[in-house]
Amino acid sequence: MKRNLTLSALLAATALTMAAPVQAQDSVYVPLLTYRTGPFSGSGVHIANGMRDYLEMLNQRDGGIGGAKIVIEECETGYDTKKGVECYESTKAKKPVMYNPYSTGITLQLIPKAAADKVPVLSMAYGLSAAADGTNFPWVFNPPATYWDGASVFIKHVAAKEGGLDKLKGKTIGLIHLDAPFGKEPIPVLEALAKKYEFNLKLYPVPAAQMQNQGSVWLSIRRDKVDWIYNQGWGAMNPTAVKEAVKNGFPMEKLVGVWWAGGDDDARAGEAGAKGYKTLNFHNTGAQFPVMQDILKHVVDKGLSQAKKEQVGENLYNRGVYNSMLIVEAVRNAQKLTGKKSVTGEDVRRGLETLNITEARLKEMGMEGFANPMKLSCTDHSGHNKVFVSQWDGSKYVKASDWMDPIKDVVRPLIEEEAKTFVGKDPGWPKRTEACDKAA
Amino acid sequence: MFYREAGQFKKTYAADMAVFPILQDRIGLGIILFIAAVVIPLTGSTFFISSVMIPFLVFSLAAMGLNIVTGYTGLISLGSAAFMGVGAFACFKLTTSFPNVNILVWILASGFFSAVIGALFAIPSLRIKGFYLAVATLAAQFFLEWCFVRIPWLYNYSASGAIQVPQRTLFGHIITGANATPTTRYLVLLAIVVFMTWIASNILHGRVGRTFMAVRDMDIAAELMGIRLLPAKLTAFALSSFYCGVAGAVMVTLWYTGGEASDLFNIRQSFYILFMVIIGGLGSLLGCFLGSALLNIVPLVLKYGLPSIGIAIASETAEHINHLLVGALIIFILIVEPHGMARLWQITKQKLRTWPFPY
Amino acid sequence: MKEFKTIAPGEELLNVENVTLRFGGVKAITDVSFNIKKGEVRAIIGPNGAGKTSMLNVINGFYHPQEGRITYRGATRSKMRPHVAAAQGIARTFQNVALFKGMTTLDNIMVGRTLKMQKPFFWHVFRHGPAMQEEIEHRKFVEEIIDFLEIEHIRKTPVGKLPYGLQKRVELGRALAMQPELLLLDEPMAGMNLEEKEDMCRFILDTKEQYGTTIALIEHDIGVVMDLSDRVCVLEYGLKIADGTPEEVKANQKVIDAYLGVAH
Amino acid sequence: MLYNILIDPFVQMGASPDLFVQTLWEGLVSGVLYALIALGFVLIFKASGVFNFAQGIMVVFAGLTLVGLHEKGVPAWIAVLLTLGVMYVLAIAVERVVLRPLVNQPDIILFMATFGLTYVLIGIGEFIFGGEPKQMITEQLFLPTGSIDVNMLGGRVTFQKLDIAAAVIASAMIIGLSLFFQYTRIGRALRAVADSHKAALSVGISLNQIWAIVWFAAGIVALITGIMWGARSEVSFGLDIIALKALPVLILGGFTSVPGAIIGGLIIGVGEKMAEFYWGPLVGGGIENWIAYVIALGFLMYRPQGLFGDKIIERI
Repeated sequence: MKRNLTLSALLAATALTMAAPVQAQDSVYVPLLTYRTGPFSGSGVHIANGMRDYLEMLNQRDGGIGGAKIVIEECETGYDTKKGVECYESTKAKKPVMYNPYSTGITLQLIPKAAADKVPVLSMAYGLSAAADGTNFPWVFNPPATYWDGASVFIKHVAAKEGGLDKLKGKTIGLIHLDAPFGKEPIPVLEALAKKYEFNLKLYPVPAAQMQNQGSVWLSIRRDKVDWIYNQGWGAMNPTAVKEAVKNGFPMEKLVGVWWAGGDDDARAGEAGAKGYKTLNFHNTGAQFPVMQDILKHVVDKGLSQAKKEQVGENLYNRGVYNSMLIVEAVRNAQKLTGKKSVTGEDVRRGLETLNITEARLKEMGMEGFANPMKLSCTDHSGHNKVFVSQWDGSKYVKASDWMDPIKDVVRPLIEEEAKTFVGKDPGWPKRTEACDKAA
Repeated sequence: MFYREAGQFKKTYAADMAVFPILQDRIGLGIILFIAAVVIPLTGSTFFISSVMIPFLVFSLAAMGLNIVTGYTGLISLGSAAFMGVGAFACFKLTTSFPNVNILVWILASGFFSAVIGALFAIPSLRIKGFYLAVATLAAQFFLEWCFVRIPWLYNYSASGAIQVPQRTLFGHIITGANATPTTRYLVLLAIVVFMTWIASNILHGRVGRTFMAVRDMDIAAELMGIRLLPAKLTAFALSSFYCGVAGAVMVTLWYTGGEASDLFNIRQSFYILFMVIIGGLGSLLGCFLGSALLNIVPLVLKYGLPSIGIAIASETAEHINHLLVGALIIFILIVEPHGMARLWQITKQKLRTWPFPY
Repeated sequence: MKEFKTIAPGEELLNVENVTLRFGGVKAITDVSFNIKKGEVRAIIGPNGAGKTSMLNVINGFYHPQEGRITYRGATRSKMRPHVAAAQGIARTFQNVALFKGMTTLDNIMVGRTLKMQKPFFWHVFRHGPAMQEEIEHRKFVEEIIDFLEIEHIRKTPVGKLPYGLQKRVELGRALAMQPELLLLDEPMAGMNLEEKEDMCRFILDTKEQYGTTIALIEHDIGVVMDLSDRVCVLEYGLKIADGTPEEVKANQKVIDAYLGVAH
Repeated sequence: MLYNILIDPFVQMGASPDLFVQTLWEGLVSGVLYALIALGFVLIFKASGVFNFAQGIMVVFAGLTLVGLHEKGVPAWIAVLLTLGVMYVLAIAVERVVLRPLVNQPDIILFMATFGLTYVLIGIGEFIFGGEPKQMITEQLFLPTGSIDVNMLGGRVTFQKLDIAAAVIASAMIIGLSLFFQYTRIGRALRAVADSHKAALSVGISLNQIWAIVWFAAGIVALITGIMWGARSEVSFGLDIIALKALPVLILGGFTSVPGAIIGGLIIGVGEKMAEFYWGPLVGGGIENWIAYVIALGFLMYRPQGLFGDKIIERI
């Protein structure tokens, strides 16, 4: 047991030294909880690269955000909740401006912790859908749209292709999902919509251990004569799903993935048969945008990135870039609100609540056509912004629909109701005391 | 030189049967408890307490559970994480259904639910042995894991299946939920672990413990001594699951505050606990702590320790090395001393007794 | 199950009638009958593979014979679980030492007391009150046995580390701790040197005298058997070929043939 | 309720026989793959009494090495040969570093050592080739792709050419292995070792050499399994959990029986697909994850030594 103690002492010492402030003058510390290992690393690597490269590009090109250098620190989570929380605990002493947990499990952990520690959590289009309710979750943000928005847009897309919302009646729509909180997110909204538009909803859960063994699930889909499939999958589940769909002769243009089921590798797995596979999206793919060119110029070509050149512009890489853009804009907004350069987590929370990215601002950032304008508010932490459908053309994703609004009148009441039940039973849940800023 | 028992005479059987018959050991234990209960809460950083000490204690408790059945009774179980899950969900359900009862009561009570489920899955253990039994416990693991996802009643019908442990207090201090400070949670956890360890040590040093070990070492001979195998094995599984269940309960209440609970109790967690037991020492309570300490600390040192002393290492590389190291460590320990670090410690102690003149 | 009676010295303690034991097609014991009287030392001898150990296994319920009856302390049964046999006072040692290798000598012998320790689990949780009293009480008894077998010095040594001769002794101690009515010894002297054998003989005789235990014994050393036992039963190929006092058996032609290996 | 459990599934089977055949085929194919993993277990267990938990990860490791080498620009066939080389080195290393120092330890210790081996292999694999999943180089290995649609029983049944190839290769390998054991000197030595270590030693068989050989054989099986699994989905460390399915297969088949592994694999494969497809919807699906273990467990209660295992006679 003595050995045990020396080890703990050593570790205590390390932990203490780490807790010492590393923050130099005029910098913002952005910890990135990423995963380049583990069963989901196939998707995680690209996102991590995109996030990192955009921030690095700003450091290289502009010297940071508004004069404050961005201190980037990646912390490996392996998509593992325990490690994610460790990352949080080990970095929170360095005054981070926000957290990007990049896993539903970690997000759920950080939601109560972040409120207590006064750091905002940006779970960009993932995490707890109910967290879009800013009244109950003042410290959590899930822009530009929640999973529930995504599912509703999928239904709108189906309606558009079938010839109207009234044509949904009697159709069979399936949800193939990872059997975990992430995968189960869209169920309530799909159930509500199924009731409203009178289509049949069939659920096909895929346990995490069976992600690569989906044979019987797809047989069931065939048996149930499912017309459309919505895929809420992640990691190894997606390429397998695409392969199985091809194998079972399911029409690819009727298989629509949530935005996370839109990895280039996911579709590539289906080879030629995967052509036509669809995925929701809230940003465009490709490296033709000025912002991407800047990343290539300032980061990738200088050998500062872990990404290969041809990966820049792939869907998940661009996802990372989009995520970092939100971070940066929130920080910039906070700088504007407070007049400080080194903003704190509390400032950035205000920055997020007043976030308003206009067409003009997108153009300024070199993101015209890459993303759509978006806006958040104190009550609405998601924005329920427009998304569109991308389609795999055999080598890349292309835009295959207009930007579509979610069915907000169904989604929003559900969110508020769920937010209440989620926090309702806990006497210790922090009540919102934060004031609401006017848009900057 | 200082570790001598010469001159310490035991005048009663009770003194001879004490868990720590040697004075120096008792002093050492006192010092360790003092450090754990006073020094660490006063000086440890939040990171150290919440990411090192709390996981360490939770896993020590879980390892203790597994060690009872695998180390002491010789039945391999690969389902310990699932039994933790039973405890966790039981605790969550109990405290949300009966919010007025003290959470500590529910934490201990949830162990009983886990014990019942554990005993249920142990019924085949009379007919099947060894590796066959290990596979049978996998059935428990996967089936229970499925239940945690598939039975919405367990997570109070929340849409995503996530749970949120509400705030509860003890003597006016908030001990669960987001507003509980890591130090409070740590101290409550420490008290539970110390208490549970004391109980385990009592049970294992008496008739029940001897029964377990007899079954482990030679079950046929044990039966001919009058030990009924099925009740003995069921008791072992139930007791083991009780410990795992409590570990699961403290895991969700005092460590995590909820979240994607089903994800916490997967098969990898079961393996992880098994490694702790192997590395720490099969059939040793001290081993549970040593194994848990090592497996919790190695990854942290690799990930945070090395960079802080200037060795740059990409976090994913640290993760890869961690796998490699844990694996190598298991093989190494098994080759050097199949009974783990606890036995190494005992040997050291034995040497210390006669040091510096071993002959 | 019938009542088990108390048997007076010299009366029949155990009666085996026409027992047959088969493993698949192989007959290990064929139609064997014999009895054991209270207070005697009964030897079972025979060449290797004669079914001696199987016979002991049948007696303490580890194997269940396909045919035949066994009457022990006045109760007849064809099947008895080993732990029931143990509870009714049948203890044994094993041909290949079957000690609990990971435990100390003391703990091994304490296991022998398990049946006599009946305080509820609850008290063991705290290791106080009745549980502790019970532990101390039995510890005293075990110390007596340790004293009797002269193994005080290895009291806290894990038995796996002990030499063979001592292991045999500890095993005897563990059986004695059960305070058995009937003690089955399976080759207690196998692999011992002369001195160890003499010690062991002394312990067996002392056991008989001090505790009044009935002993059934398998042994290859004919000299020892003839010296120790009151009656001898001889098995060959699962059949009983002779039964009687040592002198009678010694004179039996079949026994001589079996041991000298005359062609049939 | 009873109708749903006892009758309705069979009505469904009768109503759409094409789906029934398809399910059966799916079950058989996954059964073959389970059997392949189980085969690796059996080889090692027979010859050394080691319950090799690492077999599943050896499958991933072999597949990953193959794909990883190919990614680094090595032509496919050379990559196959190199991978075989790696598996050989692994076998030698395991024998030297793990088995030899642990000889004469109880089975449970060796079992746990293979747990260690599992993590070492994960670590090495990730360290060299990275942790992200990779595509199997199906075409470069001349494995067929695409499918054959057969119109039968009033519907359509799809047979993947890859699955057919998997079944053929698996059968060929099983036959090859049996011939190897039956008719070669090493095969005889292996069987001798399986019967009794001591007896084999006493007639001059080198245990160390035999162990290295069986581990290499298990490595070859792992590579083939890795290619097949990889081609069906992708090569990733997530596969190791699926590889655990080989354990119920082993329970059914007995730990020492090659035919047992095959038949056990097929029973588990078909059983779980049928259960998921016909009974899964009753409880919300996803039962495929544990049903195999429950089938095996139920079976075990009835026949503790498995389908082809020898009856256990306890001696003392």
